[in-house]
Amino acid sequence: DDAVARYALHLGDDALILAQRLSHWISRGPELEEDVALGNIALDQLGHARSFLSYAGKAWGQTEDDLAYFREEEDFTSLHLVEQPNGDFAETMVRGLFMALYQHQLYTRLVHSADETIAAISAKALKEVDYHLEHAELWTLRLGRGTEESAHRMRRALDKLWPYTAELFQDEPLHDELEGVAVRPSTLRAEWDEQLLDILDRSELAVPEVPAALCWGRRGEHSEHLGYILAEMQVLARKHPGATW
Amino acid sequence: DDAVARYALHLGDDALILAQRLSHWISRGPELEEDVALGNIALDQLGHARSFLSYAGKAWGQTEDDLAYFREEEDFTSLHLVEQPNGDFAETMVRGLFMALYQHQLYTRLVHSADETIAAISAKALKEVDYHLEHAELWTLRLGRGTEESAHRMRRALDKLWPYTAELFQDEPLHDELEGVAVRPSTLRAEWDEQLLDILDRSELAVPEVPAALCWGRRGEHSEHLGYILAEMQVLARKHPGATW
Amino acid sequence: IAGQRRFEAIIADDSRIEPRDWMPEAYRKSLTRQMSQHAHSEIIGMQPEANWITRAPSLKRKAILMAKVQDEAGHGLYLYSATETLGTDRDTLNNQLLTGRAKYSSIFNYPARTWADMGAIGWLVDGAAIANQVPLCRASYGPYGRAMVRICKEESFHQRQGFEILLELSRGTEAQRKMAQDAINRFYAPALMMFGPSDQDSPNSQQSMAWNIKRFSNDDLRQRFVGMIVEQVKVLGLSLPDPDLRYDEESGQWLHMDLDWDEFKRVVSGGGPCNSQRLARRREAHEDGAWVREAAAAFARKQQNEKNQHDQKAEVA
Amino acid sequence: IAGQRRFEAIIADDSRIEPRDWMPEAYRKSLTRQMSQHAHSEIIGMQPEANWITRAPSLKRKAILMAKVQDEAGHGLYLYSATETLGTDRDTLNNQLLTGRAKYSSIFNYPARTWADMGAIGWLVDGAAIANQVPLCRASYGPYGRAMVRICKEESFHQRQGFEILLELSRGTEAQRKMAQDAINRFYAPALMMFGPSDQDSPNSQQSMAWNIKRFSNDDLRQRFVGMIVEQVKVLGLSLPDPDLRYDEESGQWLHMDLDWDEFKRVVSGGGPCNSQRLARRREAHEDGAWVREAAAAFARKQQNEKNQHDQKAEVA
Repeated sequence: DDAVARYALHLGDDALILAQRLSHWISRGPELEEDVALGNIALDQLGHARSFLSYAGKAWGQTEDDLAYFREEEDFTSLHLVEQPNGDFAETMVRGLFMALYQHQLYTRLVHSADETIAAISAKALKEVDYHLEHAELWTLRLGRGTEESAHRMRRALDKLWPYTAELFQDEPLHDELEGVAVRPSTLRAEWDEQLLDILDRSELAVPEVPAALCWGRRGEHSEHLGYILAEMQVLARKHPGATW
Repeated sequence: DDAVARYALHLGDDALILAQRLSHWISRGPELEEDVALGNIALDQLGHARSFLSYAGKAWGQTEDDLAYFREEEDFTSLHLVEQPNGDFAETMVRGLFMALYQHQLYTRLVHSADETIAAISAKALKEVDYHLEHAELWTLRLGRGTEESAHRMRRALDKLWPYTAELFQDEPLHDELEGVAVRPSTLRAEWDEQLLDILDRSELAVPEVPAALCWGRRGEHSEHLGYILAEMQVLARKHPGATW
Repeated sequence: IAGQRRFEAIIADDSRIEPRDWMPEAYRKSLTRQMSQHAHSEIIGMQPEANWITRAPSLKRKAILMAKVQDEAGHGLYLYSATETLGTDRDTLNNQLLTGRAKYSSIFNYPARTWADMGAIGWLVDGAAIANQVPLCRASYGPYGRAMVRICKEESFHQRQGFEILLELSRGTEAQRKMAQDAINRFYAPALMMFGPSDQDSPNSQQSMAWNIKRFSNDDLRQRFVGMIVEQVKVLGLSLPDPDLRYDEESGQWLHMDLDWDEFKRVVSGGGPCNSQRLARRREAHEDGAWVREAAAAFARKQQNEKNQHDQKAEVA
Repeated sequence: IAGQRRFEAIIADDSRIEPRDWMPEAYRKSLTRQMSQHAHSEIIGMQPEANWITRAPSLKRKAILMAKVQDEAGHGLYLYSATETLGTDRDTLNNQLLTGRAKYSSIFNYPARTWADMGAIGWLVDGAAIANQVPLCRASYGPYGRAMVRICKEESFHQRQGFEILLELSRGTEAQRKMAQDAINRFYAPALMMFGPSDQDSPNSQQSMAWNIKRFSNDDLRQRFVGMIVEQVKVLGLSLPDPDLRYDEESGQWLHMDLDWDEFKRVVSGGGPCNSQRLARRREAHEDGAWVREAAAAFARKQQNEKNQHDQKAEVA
């Protein structure tokens, strides 16, 4: 089913780009334990991406690698938020918190999707995202309440990344076609806001007062970052078209 | 002449990769005047690269763009030093100082090359490298003698980049074939050392005591950085083979 | 009073106010705002184009693009200097930009997503800027007018280069042609909005006209610009994404589609696709450069001290 | 004296020394050096491989590579813990690495230039590491031996994955095959040098053997390794870049080419292609992470204080 495949692509692209970004931390973390932790999260996200992309690809006779390596920028459907640079550790944690809360709620609902494969992948992913959320929450507490510098960096990261959160909850015509299969993003907003507020509150941080950015990653209109991400990710595979690895 | 072309390629590749690295500073400099100054240097280096690559390409029926965009990593002959990341402003200045001193001496000698084209390009380049050297020297003085932090950053940059300077002065079999046309790199070392020592002395900095790195960029054996540089530089041109722009 | 009378006479005479001349506070304030916004636009405007320098598809285009972005830094520098003659220094102006209190042209909050955007920005964005700026060469404030003369010269050069990029793409492969049309589609409406809302919705316009800063209404300038690009797009063999576009013989005007002023307001007030990124980049460059500026200042002080000591010794001797 | 006698008895019995047991200072020092070098090698060894994570040519390979590099961080962590049982804490060990006072395996100072290096590093470098480490599973110091058991298991898994990468390349396109052979050419000699100089030139070897830390001589281990890869390279249909390589029936030994020990010494003492880069990356990660570690520590203190206050209140009540 083409619509289901396109939906799986949304989920897969978010996870893939986030994994690609996070993987850069491996060997660069603030302590070895974080190299391991961020590596774990990256690996989980990559796993989810592979499942969703493989499933999407089935509808079109394509493999996960065809989709990851041989699509052009405008064919990707990732959210602007996952495309944002790692920045400092605070930025990575804020991005991680926003996404973990979002994916957690999304997968919690998708477990009941009428599409069995999506339900099954989501059930597996949910268990792992549990840990991602715990990790992000713990660091938000630590950095928000740690030192003056860490709190300052967290506030800066919140200001910088907040504009990209609105896009997470934008409904697209595709969702109309997938009643019972997909989750309407807009329906996740209230709970996301509530949980975020709770975590930020306990971390002595606040929801920043900056406007939402106009973003349409789902329609293939991406941030200026995606081109660089793909140039790097795809360079080797594209030098050897048709090769296996 | 194939040997002359290969020599022009050395000179062109150094300038091209340095230009590519420097151009990243435009819109990111510590003050607008530096956006302009680093942009100027990048533009000059790109100009030299274009002249040398065009000349090299003539021998092989290739354009400057064929050489810049469609060679593989192992066909590039750039020095490891120019491939090093920009790092902070101190690293960029130290790399700039090392290269400006080197290119200044090299072009000063190449003005008398038996190959007229190389002599002519070098004469033009020399005037511009004069300014690059002045710029690098001024900043070395400012940062070396400025604040404790700036001096610390300069020492760190010197330690980090010094290992790559030995490669600048390595003779290759190619130089044996080009008596009177090329300059034997090893013959530049003494004067380079002397001038560098003088500048560092006046900047209250010292030649670091770290060993030389084993590098063979001229033979196509590059640092781990070059692959990333080329992936970015070549991505668009390679997506549209045969296109004109 | 004498100053005021002199100011009014100069304006009536369509002659020039210079920095030392008396001027009304409102005139000074309005000009400071306009000129610094213009300077900020040049500086922020470097970013979408800098985004393609390292990926430019030919060395020639790379060199042209680098030179262009560098020119924009230069324009920013002139304009900050010109603004400083009104009594506000560059640090203050820069601070207004970094804290989000000052505005800049909203078009730079759209991403430069493909190489063709380098063409569309040059042709449409610089084109609209020139249409706005040519009349400013006669602005009543001398330093502004003179800065504009220099800037307009370089901008027309940039516009031609942008047009050339699109022309080359339009004559290229199918993919290149598509890329060019797509860039025009994305930049057309934002470029038309660069002239600002219709004059009835533009509160400062009338006063600016009275002071001989502004010479034509926003709608007039937009008209003129549309008339120009309608002709040029034919040379490209591409089209403008405007189903309503037609020349109305009766009014002698180009009629174009309604522009989405809600989006415009949203982008101006921080909600464009790239506002956060553009400001963050400026802030990071500023913060990362702090130690460099401090070192340069400390070195300059040391040198001054050494010179003073040397001079004292010379005096004693 | 009783401790000394007990230590000697344990060694004689080929049994295990545990952290609380008495041990000679030289034994402690030698083990601390060896184990921390091993830990540092795991940590620095992450870098050449991390270099290809973002560019891995298939998602499956990307996942495998990520997991591998992560395992290496895990190995580093076990080994630092094991070393800490000898009385030197991790901060001190890390500091020795960052200041260049501690060594790590010199092979990681060579660049990972192509994707095939992921195969060659897995097959040859991990292979040589395993040949070195399997006997260490029986090392007389308990925590070291036990850490080695766990590490060796994962390393064999990594080696097989490396071999698979090369196998896939060797059966692929001409370019892939060439890439694989080139990687083997570059890593062969450095891998053989991982066993260290011949035993007559290796001052610590004898004492290590006497203490039941080391079980076989450097040359013996190298022999065994060469014998193994000679067979495996046939499966790949590729070759080892060693014109002198042959089995000498008489001595029952593999004869290989002379190794360039001058280069080895140069690389060990800081002059490899990537020494500067590898250490700089570790230093930057450490410095950039300082505020994060401080914040975590400050938060932990706050939590402890809150808990103490809470407990006090509970007691009072």
